[in-house]
Amino acid sequence: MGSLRQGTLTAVLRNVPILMFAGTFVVFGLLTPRFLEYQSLENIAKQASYIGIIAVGETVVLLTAGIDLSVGSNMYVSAVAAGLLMERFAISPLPALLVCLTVGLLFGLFNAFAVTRLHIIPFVVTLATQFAGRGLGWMLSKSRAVTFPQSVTGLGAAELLGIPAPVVIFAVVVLLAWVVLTRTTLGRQIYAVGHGLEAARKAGVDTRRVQATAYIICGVLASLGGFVSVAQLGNVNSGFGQMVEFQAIAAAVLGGASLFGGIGNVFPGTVLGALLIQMVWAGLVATRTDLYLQPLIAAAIIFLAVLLDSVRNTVLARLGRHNIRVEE
Amino acid sequence: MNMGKLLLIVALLGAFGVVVGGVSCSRRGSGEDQLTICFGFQDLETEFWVAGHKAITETLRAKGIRVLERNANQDANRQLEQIRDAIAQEVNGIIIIPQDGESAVTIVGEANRAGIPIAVFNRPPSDRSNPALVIVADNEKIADEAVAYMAKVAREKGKGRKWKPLIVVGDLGDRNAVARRKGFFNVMERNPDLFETPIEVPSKWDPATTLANLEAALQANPDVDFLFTSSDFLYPQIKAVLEPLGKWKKIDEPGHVILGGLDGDSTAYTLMKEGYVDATGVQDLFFEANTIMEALLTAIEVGQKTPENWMEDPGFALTQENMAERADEMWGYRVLHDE
Amino acid sequence: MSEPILQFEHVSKSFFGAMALTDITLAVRPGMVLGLVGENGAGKSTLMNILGGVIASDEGQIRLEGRPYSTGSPAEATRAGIAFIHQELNLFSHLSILDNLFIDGFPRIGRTPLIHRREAVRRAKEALAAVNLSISPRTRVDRLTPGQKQLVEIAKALHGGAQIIIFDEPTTSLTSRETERLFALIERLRREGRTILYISHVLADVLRLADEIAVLRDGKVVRTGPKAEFDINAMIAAMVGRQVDQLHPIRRGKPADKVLMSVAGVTEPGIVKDISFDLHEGEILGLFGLMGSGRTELGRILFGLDPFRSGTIDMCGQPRRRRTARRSIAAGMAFVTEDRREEGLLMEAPVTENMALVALPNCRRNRVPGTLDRLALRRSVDEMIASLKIKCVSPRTAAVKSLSGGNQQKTVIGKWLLGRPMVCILDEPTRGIDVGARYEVYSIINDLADRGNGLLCISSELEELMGICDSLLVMSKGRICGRFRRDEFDKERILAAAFEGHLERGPRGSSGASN
Amino acid sequence: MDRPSGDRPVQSSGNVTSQTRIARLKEVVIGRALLSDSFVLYLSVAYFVVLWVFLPRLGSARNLSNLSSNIWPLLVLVIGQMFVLIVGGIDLSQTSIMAITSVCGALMITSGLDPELFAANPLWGVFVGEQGGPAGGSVAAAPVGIAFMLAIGTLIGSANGLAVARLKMPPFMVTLVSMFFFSGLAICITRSENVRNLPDAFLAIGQNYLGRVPTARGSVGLVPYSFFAALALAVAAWFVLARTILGRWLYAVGMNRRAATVSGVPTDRVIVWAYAVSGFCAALGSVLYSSRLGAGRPTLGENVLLDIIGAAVIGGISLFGGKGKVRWAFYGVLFFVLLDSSLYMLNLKFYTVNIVKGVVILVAALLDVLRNRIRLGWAPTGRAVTA
Repeated sequence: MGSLRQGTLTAVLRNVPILMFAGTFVVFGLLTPRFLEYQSLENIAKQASYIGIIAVGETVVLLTAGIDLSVGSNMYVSAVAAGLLMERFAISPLPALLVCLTVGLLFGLFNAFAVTRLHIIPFVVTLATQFAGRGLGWMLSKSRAVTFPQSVTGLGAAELLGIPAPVVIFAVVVLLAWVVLTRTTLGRQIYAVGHGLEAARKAGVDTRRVQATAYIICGVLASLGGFVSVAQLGNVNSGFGQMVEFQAIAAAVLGGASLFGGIGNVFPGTVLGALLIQMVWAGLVATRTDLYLQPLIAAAIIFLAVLLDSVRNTVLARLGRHNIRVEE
Repeated sequence: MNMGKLLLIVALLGAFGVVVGGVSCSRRGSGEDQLTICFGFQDLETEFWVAGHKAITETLRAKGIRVLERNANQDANRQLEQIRDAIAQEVNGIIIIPQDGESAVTIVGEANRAGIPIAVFNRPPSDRSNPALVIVADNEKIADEAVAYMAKVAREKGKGRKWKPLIVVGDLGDRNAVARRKGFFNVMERNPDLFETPIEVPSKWDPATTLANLEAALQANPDVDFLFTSSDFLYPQIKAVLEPLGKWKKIDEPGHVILGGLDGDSTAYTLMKEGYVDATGVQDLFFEANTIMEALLTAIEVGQKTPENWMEDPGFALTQENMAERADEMWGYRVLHDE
Repeated sequence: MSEPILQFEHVSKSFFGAMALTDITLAVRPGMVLGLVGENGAGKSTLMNILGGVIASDEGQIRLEGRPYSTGSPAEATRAGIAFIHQELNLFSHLSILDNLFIDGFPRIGRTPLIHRREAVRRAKEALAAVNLSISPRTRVDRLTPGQKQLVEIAKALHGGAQIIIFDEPTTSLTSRETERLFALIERLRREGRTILYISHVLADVLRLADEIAVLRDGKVVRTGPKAEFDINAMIAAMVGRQVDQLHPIRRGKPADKVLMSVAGVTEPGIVKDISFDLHEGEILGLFGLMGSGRTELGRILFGLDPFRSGTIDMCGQPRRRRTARRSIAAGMAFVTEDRREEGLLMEAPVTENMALVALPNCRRNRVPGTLDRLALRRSVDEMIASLKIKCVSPRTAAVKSLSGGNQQKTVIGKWLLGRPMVCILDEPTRGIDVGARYEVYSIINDLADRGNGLLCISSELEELMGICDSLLVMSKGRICGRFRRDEFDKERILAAAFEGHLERGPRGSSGASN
Repeated sequence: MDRPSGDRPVQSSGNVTSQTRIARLKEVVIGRALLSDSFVLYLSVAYFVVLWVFLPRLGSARNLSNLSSNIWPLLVLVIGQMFVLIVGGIDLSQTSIMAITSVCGALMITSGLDPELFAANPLWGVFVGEQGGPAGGSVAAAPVGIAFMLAIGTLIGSANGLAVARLKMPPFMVTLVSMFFFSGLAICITRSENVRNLPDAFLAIGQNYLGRVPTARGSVGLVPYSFFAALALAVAAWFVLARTILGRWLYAVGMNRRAATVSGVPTDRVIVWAYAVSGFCAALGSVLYSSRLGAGRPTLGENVLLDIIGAAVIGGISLFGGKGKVRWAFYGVLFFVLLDSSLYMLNLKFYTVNIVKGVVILVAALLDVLRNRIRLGWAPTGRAVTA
């Protein structure tokens, strides 16, 4: 009887992120019925897709107990590189995408090199690459806006089986990341490294390779997210990608990832985190909330989500303590 | 003791010293008596600033003047520090695009105290307590004009029905954005019979935010038929949202959304020419740049230390009506045609 | 007599110029259990770390089946068939048993990088069956008991095809039952022809398991030989370099009648039930129980770290509600925790800093509120270091993590003593420390009691408690199931009390004490 | 068995006997300088001297005066951040605390608001009006305003601390949300307008100097008033950290929160204290920055966050808690400000400045890593050495 109630409580707590998500959706829906339509969900998913893709990469790095502050600069530089090549040499979208991803890869490689070979803490490494990357991007673009041709923006508006292309890409990235994290040795090793670097090394894990892979994945996904964003926006100006690192980290942490590594998941965690943030903003616009109040309300909702999450963890831990005794 | 690592450190330090020394040496090469002007800007987020930056630096360099560029990245304090650094380098004159009017007063004061003539571009100091050369455009007035034309079109087309207006608001931390919003609302208030309550969409001067918020707004209010953007540089995003909804139509096509913006960049010009946009508020960028540069150079030449002169860029609203005669006054037109 | 499977030849290693190992030469034959004993800092772990590829030796070499073997990394050691079961188990507690078993390489589906889940589960079940563990491989490791974790670690070693298995202090966190299971397993492994290197402070265990014993002292092998040549005293003599007569100091004092702490009916559902006892001035009260009996949890509740639902805890006649560690300290309590690393010490801070922590509020300077009387503090810390004989080259600068386990434990005790407590709760005060240091800790406990403090010693080592305590409480399943005075001490009766409840009920148990 | 374990053999340092004594002496000197915890200071000084040779203007009175006026406000912020870093947290909300205190303080003491700009303000007619704020025009305006700002900053800091300590929320998220919220609030209560007409006594703090040196182009201030504010704060911070019980508790909580709780440290209170100090320092920094710019501004300090954390980390304050000294904070700030200023002096393109800054941060961090390796004498492979 008591255990039944406890069971319900546990079930509720375990699903707090989903409930939070649904709750917010319903509240906004009650205020603006139109918000409940399929179309608005699709819009939210579409707009959250690029941040979500980057947040997936960020989650992988956070899982190794690292952090990547350079994703914003990364997406700017790689988008500029691709855009300039398209402007100058009129290359088609696919090679441009490859260029974009290559730049992201290089970014990731550099971060990985500095973290695993030079042993500099990730925060400092990626702070430095954030500065340098932004400067590099400005140097390439002369800080002008780079415009992408119709062939790219067409991709942003394209649909696959009635689902917008950005959402499809987002879903594919999430699926791949989920498979990698839960269904490959590498993925399990990423968790192990985040759980304890020294322990992982003793267990025979090539920790350098694992860490390096995480930064490279993050780098590539940042540039992919950048490209998806560009395909929707049509141009890249000099502030492109600023503050994205905070949004990505916020999405990952809202999804339950720990900044100390080893804890977190891409699905549903990070996906929900990214969608929740986007939904709050969309909801505030849809309900025509006073502009000056919007950031205040958004912050309050996110605060509530984080608070619920921490309450959940405390309560679950306490329930767990009791359960161990009962099992014996 | 690990000699290998120690040597590596020393080598690194040494190499760094050499690089820095080399860079500074090569920089020092340029003549000491050359005229030097510091150009401090707050950022280069939009086409308007990029074009202004280009116009000013290129013109000055063409005249053989050394230009020290300082990007404050939207931080008024950093801008103050940068201008002070420039003063320490004993530049001959300063041009700034200030972050806002209040910090401009302080920065101008710094230059006054050091006796260096200073010119303020596009954003005026919030009062005249410190003398400076100033060129301003009245953002509120220009926005008002552009929106007023759009309202006129609406009244003619609408035949008594009410319109549902939407404004893409800029970063509320930016005073120009606030002034443009105010200009827009002035028109709304003058025509209460014509407009419903406007929908405000925050852009934070960020295309991604604009795209997301505009999409959400149109989802909630699909019947928007009157749209004003606080800056022209957001047109690509507006198009990206309107097109799939079937609302990206030329002026004479059914379902056209009355469109207007402010800045007068090349995108806006193209779109007006193609017939998508009804009106755009234009600041005369090149006029502003040339006027201010000339005023500053004259002051330096005659040895004025704290010149004062407030000049106004009247600006105007370029509309489908006056496009034929006034398009060439639009800087976006000229950027397009110079290239 | 077969060829040695493993030979150390003139292995030396130094840290910061100090020799940790000097010219170690040792041969191990296959299918044998080698007991490796020595005090903390004697070099046992360093030697094993070299073998396990965790660190590299400076000089000398190791031969594996006669071939030179150079250690590069733990992964290489694993490939060479050497498995190292660390004292602090090297498991990822948030991951499943499955993940832990295969973390260095899962079985894959064909040539794809995807994990072949069914195959992995099958193999994991096999591996677990080999150590007689019947749990789903998908269970998360933090849900296991320490004994089960140990078995998982061994399963991992065996599954990796290890021929040489190093056990470093495997029994520290095991219950007696789990220890028995482990020993049976080691016996079986030996019969299967695997070689075991067994490091332990529990000399009786070494004597029971080992075929041969090697004693290390100060980085040198001082004595090797077959088990028959040793008894416990001989081992101790070789370890410390002199004859040691007894393991426990003689208990002279007698508890007084004055009650220092009175516990009545303390209950927290699911944890402890109806705990009542008195602790007297000058009394050493033992608290014995199996792992999971609630002994540590009771300690935490008494000290105010965890809540309890009903009952009272009186200190010196004053009942106390709203308990926190801070209030307990102010009321004169001390709590030496079971886990030094997580709850006892600031591992990165020097000895002096650690020692001062509890006593800080007592060293206020009166003139300026909140400021420290650093001189007084330093003096009392220095005195404590001297009186506890803590060996540390630079107690003001060296991080406490560089000290031996015994000195770390003395630092923890010193920290609490500086707070001048009346009641000390000591949870596993001798865990992971060597014979010499143990004796010193027992002496300190004895002295404290003689000075009129009341002590509550929580331990899973019955011999230890029988050696030092005036009376004993036995806990099982969250209740007190037996009380014994010193003249009533009887190993079998105490153990019977400890197993009470475990014997009556099935392994799954009912919902236990949850209601 | 209790030795730290690493997997690399210590490289024997070559044939020591064959080295000449001079070489050994050199090794000792370099070794000392490198291994001392004032390394960043030496690095900054060396950097300054090397550049000075090529850029004489770097050492000019005016530039030194600039440097000093740039260092102190940042130092104030970094000291505050340090308290939070010591307890193992992070405070991203410092920038928004600056913004909100700046506008609140300014609204309090302004002696006149333009009704055209402020009539839409939610506080108009209630709290502020055409004649300014409640304390506007009064003689005590400056001290009242400063006290008000410091109180608000401390309050917000404490709220952050409570959320972290009591509600057990992750510091990164708490302060990130707090950053969004209070910068939004600052913009909201001023409707984006900057607040002017501040009393002269207030402006003097950020703008005036003690002692002036004449130069070719007007005189140059020597010691800015902000120096005294920063000095007082630094001394107080040093005193708290090194001489008080609270100081010891702060380090203890940062090194091992659980062990600290068991040892009777009031962990929750200590954490709240740390965040409160951070908020207080942010407010003090806000006083200095606002008065230097002569207005209360809702966007104050929007971009200074990474400078704060960067300077702290370069100075050697650990992001993992338990490590930090006021001295180190100063070295970090010195290095950062010097770097910034010298890059402008070099007259590089604005984008090159960013690139060079990134590279220099990396090199400084790398030097720190190498130093640590030498100091420890062995290499923990696969682990990033904490700065």
